[in-house]
Amino acid sequence: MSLNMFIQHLFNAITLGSLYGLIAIGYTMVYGILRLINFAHGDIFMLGAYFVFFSVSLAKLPWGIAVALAVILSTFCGILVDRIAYRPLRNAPRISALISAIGVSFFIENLGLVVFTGLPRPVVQPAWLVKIIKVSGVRILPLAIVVPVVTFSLVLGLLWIVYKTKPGLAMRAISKDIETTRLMGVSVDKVIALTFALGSALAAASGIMWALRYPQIHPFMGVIPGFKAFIAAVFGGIGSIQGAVLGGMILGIIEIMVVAFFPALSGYRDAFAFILLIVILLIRPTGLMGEKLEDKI
Amino acid sequence: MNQPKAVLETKGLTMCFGGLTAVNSFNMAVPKGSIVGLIGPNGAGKTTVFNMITGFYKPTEGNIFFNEDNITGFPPNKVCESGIARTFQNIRLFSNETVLQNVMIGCHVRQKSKWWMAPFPVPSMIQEEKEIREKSMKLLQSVSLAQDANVLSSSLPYGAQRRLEIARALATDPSFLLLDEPAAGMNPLETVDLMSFIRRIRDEFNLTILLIEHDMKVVMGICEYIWVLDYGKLIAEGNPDEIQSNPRVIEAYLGEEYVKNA
Amino acid sequence: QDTIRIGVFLPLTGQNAFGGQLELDGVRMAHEEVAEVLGKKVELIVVDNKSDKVESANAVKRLIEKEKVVAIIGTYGSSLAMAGGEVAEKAGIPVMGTSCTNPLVTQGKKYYFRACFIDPYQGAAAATYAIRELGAKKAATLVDVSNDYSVGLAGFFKQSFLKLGAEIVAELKYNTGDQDFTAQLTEIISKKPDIMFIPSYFAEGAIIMKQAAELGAEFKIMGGDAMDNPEIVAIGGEAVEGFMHTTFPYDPSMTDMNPLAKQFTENWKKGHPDKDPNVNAALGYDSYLLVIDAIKRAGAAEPEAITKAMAETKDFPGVTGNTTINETHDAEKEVGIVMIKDGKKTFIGTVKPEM
Amino acid sequence: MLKIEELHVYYGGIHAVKGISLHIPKGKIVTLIGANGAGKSSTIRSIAGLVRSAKGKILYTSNEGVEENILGKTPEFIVKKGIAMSPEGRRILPHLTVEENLLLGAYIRDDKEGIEKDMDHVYSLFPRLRERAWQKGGTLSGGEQQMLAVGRALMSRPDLVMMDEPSLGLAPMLVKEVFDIIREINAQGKTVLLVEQNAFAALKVAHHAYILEVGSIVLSGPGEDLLKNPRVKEAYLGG
Amino acid sequence: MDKKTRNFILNLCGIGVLGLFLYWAQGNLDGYKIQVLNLVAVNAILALSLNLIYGFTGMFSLGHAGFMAIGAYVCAILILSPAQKQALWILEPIIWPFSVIGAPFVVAVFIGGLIASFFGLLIAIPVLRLGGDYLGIATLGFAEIIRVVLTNLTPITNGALGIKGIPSYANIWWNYGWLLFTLYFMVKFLNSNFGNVLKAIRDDEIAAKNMGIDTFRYRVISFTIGAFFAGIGGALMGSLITTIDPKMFIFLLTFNVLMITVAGGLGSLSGSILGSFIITILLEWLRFVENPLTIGSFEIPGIPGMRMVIFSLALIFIILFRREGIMGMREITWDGIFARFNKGGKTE
Ligand SMILES: Nc1ncnc2c1ncn2[C@@H]1O[C@H](COP(=O)(O)OP(=O)(O)OP(=O)(O)O)[C@@H](O)[C@H]1O
Ligand SMILES: Nc1ncnc2c1ncn2[C@@H]1O[C@H](COP(=O)(O)OP(=O)(O)OP(=O)(O)O)[C@@H](O)[C@H]1O
Ligand SMILES: [Mg+2]
Ligand SMILES: [Mg+2]
Repeated sequence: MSLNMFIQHLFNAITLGSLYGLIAIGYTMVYGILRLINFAHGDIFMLGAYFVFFSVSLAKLPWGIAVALAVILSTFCGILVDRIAYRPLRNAPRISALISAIGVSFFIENLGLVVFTGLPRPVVQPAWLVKIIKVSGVRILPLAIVVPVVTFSLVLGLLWIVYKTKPGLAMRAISKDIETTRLMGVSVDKVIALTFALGSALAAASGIMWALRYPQIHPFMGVIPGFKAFIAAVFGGIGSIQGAVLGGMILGIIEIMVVAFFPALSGYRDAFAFILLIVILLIRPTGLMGEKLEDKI
Repeated sequence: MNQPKAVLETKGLTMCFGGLTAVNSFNMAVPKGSIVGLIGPNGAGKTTVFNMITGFYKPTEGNIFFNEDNITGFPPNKVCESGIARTFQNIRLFSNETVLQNVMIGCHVRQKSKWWMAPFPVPSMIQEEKEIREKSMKLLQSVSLAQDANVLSSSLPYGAQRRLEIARALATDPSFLLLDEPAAGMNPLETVDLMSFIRRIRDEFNLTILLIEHDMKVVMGICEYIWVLDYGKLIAEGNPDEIQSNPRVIEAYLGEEYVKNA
Repeated sequence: QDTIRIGVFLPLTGQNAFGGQLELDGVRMAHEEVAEVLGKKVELIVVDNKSDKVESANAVKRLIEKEKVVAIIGTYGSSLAMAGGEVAEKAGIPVMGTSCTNPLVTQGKKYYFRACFIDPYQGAAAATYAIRELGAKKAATLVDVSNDYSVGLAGFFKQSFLKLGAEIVAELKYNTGDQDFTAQLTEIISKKPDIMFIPSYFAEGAIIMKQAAELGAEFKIMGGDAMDNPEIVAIGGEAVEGFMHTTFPYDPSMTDMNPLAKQFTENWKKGHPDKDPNVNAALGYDSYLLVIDAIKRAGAAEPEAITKAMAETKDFPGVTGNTTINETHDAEKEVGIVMIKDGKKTFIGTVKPEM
Repeated sequence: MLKIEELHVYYGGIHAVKGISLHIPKGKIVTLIGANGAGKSSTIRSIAGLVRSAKGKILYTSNEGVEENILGKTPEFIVKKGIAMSPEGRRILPHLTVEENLLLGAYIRDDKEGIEKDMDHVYSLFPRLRERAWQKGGTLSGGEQQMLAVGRALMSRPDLVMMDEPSLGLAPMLVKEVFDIIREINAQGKTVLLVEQNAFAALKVAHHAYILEVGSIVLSGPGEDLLKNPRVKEAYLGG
Repeated sequence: MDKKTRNFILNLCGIGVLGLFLYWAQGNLDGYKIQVLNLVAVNAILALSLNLIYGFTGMFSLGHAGFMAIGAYVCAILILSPAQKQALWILEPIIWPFSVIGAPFVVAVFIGGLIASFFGLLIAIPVLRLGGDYLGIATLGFAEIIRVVLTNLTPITNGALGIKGIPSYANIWWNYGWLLFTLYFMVKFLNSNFGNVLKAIRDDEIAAKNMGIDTFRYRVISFTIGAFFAGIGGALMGSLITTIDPKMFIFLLTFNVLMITVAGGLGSLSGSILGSFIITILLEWLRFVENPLTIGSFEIPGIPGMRMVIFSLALIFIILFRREGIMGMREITWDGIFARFNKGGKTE
């Protein structure tokens, strides 16, 4: 493989990886706090993409406003989902909330199908984002630079919120013991709503980025990226924000490099990712950066 | 020394957590058939010693001998098989199971039937299961919980839960029993009952008992020999009288007040 | 009985919903135009198979047992057709497949027919066209390994391409749902093929072409009938310019349309002002008419009779050309080639595959 | 400061608290004594807003002198009114450090300096905690966790502090210290509601005591009086 | 008559009644309804097997689709005739010995289960050291690996084309026969002290270890048995639907089983059966919402997607109002029924 080709692959990998990472942080946020695999995340992701599509293609709004609007609407949807489907189950077994999450996910997807129809829709890309830059034989999309930059700045922002602010402290407390956290005067429902708001805003942001990179949207577009990003989050140690991004990156790199180095095995690409996942978990049972917490006996 | 042979002996037992040495070169030898105590201030490393003996922690250094076998680093289930049972500082019952089932689970370690026999009508297994049930009921009677055999263990009051935990430990046919703060959360009256209960099971089941306790009435009342830990180090050992008058123990653990009241 | 009940099972939800919905539109349109046969009203019973095989078998079972239909139309997606076909076969109810192009669908079946040609035929047509008309000597394929249609068509393309003396230089794979094909494409580009064959669905196909363009691919790209969808240009933009695919001989851009096709196109535009017709709609339309034709010739709304009549279908004029059902129950039709020119689908002719 | 009238608590079919009434005057230490399962924790938890199935009235008079029924209010509302609690079983947040646990206790407050001062105060009460400030709560020993639970309850600067068995699992020296602390915070003007198994020590510090048996109050009176009561002596002080 | 004999007789009666019902159903219900009844049985087997792993032993496993796939493929390859196999593998011929091996249906199903359990064992040994959700993800990953391998291993599995025309031996008698077998096994196993041991591991693994239980060993056993029955369920499912392909076994299939198990009640065998009955029938019954509706002279066209919208709402409802599932951890037992009956009698 020529060096140029390798660099080309590397760029492809970083773009894909940071997209996975971006989706993964949303999973990790909610999981870190509620220990809930929020299956609806991939669907909010889809909604975000649709909202932008409608505002840009149909309502002809400028991009900036469309994105802001889409993020706000998706955030609202996320809070609504929490209010209706998760909040009543705060004291229930965790699996009940998980089933509710699966239900919500089915609901949004199929409602999407009813409302948007199953037809894939094209997304218009702003020209400057897709204008190829050629650097000595390597072809780079501006988007391939924008995505990682956005991902990393969001990570920094989130880390700040979670580790340096009071609601962040409350979030971390809630993840282990809701009742006690309440006893400390924390309005748990508000903090959780905030978590969902953040998570959904992230989902919408990643949905929009995704649609810009792969400009075709349909009601089930969130399922596979969501699934993979969740795996990436586990990879990195679910609950850890840095871990999610790291996991996303690794997943992106594996997906691209497996094909690059073993083109004959491209059909087995997903298997490689999962084998690596299992191996990593066997070596580090809580993922790469997940915190290990033993019960004191 | 003319002591009876030690059933349990630790030699240079050490446990480090990161930079913290929770237990430091701890030696003890527990004579067979005795009731002995391990005391010390909070965080001294008592529970950690229990966790090492029962295989939940692997000692950083040192060895544990049980009936002269080196059991250091055995997994908990092997330790139990060899005849050591314990209770926990925070009660750990099988909360979705009935009181009787909790005890029956304790019997499993001595069960001879194999799991794959379960679907078939193997007479030896049917017989054994019947015996387990009877043995468990008997144990429940001896801790006066027989009338609650079929209620969920989590709905028992606190004191009863403690007794159930002991019954469950006894179901594994131990020769050595470790009790971690058995009197915690009991009022003085209940504590008195507990003391006679501990003596009774020692005699009835031929046990050696090592207990951790902060209630000095219990410790001084039933322990024949006591070890005192502070910051992971053994600072004193001896019989209750010696311990009560040991100035280091008073300074580190009992406090002047205690001596005044005693 | 005063009505004739015809069942329709199509993927109206799930992954294949876009194709199923278009076909249903076609079926409905035909039903509106020809609502009676043998003097009785025709009643359509539509069941969704949710792009899921279990559901597909259920759907057919339900149509037969509960709705007591005499004939069935469907479906988009060969694996769905196979699952449903087993059931219909056992019950002895004739089925007219819309766009299930895998040979296995009708293989060994007495009651399954289809209004479309089959993949070996189509694959051979693509290979023939690539070599004879485009002068290709080296081809690469990019296949959805988890999709039976894609794997099948690619396999037949490869067989014919090799048979005609050309070379396959790269065979890359992806999985349904993948959106990033950059690694595969970078690899293919490095092998410098003359043409890349992508037997994918149109949305994925458009994305593949877009990424290929971004990566500077210079080869020509060809696809199969599943690429036939008006949205392909909207999604792919400039990247799909020059793309060619095989299809059934119908496209709204055809210049020499047969009268039926012309009429179909006009009527469609009346009924669906916001959607262009495509070949799936046309196949849905034709399938319905083929069933009605068989009933008419059978002279009775009776499954065995209809089956017999279906098998004898010869030169039935349809939107997608004249249809003859051969002994393997496939429609013998010409294979059309469509090219994207100036952002428009343009029908550029037909091929006769060299098998 | 707090008046409970006819409080009932049910858990499914179990009637755990059967219409008790009690009074906690401002600035006093009141203790609740009773055997296992008598309903002490249930009472305290009802005040804190943690029991959903409670009936009756819990009237709280805040410092501003407004009386209000706080039964059925959320725990966070009640904390903001000035009631804090150190719960049974400690309930330390295992993955937060000791310091973060304390900060969480001060969640409703915004005065940074005040918080820091109170934190120092807690550390001076329990020097052991200062040594462990960066350790995760979950790895503390039982007694260390108990200290943290008590310290955390003080961090919200409550007017009424409720403690459920604060001496549980503490070394004898510390037990004494905890009761000293209770006296001390009471001297600072805080009202204390104390649930204890160590009836002797509790009755000694308490201004007023209630004895609870299977969900009902059977006896009440000043702590010193009850200490001498033969019935109490027999049942709770071990003869 | 003591309780034991009474229950034994009642159980026999119960089986008799079921037999009569199935006999009646076969003669009087249409094929569609029978298909639904068959699905109920197969789903119940799957739910029971997942319940053993998750509900009774507390291992969050999402590998069911993988085990089902193994069972289904093994069984299908065994019951297809060599000639059929030759005709089916159109892209690449099927390789020896798979091209010629064959077995009668019962044996094929059983072998399907055995091979699934073999893979279960294989994956269990490394992976069951993980806990909680990590275990779930690892097993999910394992199932996906199985699927990818099935997709790519064309000479054995026919790749994406799948296997069609599987002989539909899985009639109502076989399906319910296997269901009874599964149920019998589970009841016997879980009611023995070994059942208690599994539940102990679920409730508190540390305490279980302390009771001398080799928790790892029992987790492996439970997981392997669960995989066995999942394989059986998959094998029956394949023969019931008559076509299989790798795509059928995506993770959503596992979610389906999980949904049934949780909605029925984790840790309740009767819950699993009830759950499978309710969810399977609900899913089928809801088809009506997508049929066009005629009210008077109005025709409301069916809205595609509506069925799953309503289904998901129903699912959320069930879980919101019965958060521990329909049965929770309770079981329907003869003793329970009699107790209720007597109580009812007394109050009157
Ligand atoms: N898993 C662990 N990780 C880190 N530190 C630990 C761990 N377990 C215990 N420790 C520390 O080791 C020391 C000894 O703890 P241990 O539980 O043995 O105390 P103890 O003597 O039982 O005290 P108490 O009487 O309060 O229960 C404590 O300071 C505790 O914080
Ligand atoms: N969550 C619950 N569910 C069911 N029953 C409960 C629950 N909490 C408490 N109970 C029951 O209510 C009764 C009173 O319990 P409570 O915890 O208030 O007693 P307590 O006086 O604090 O006892 P202890 O000294 O053991 O702490 C007991 O019988 C107990 O079993
Ligand atoms: Mg301890
Ligand atoms: Mg209490």
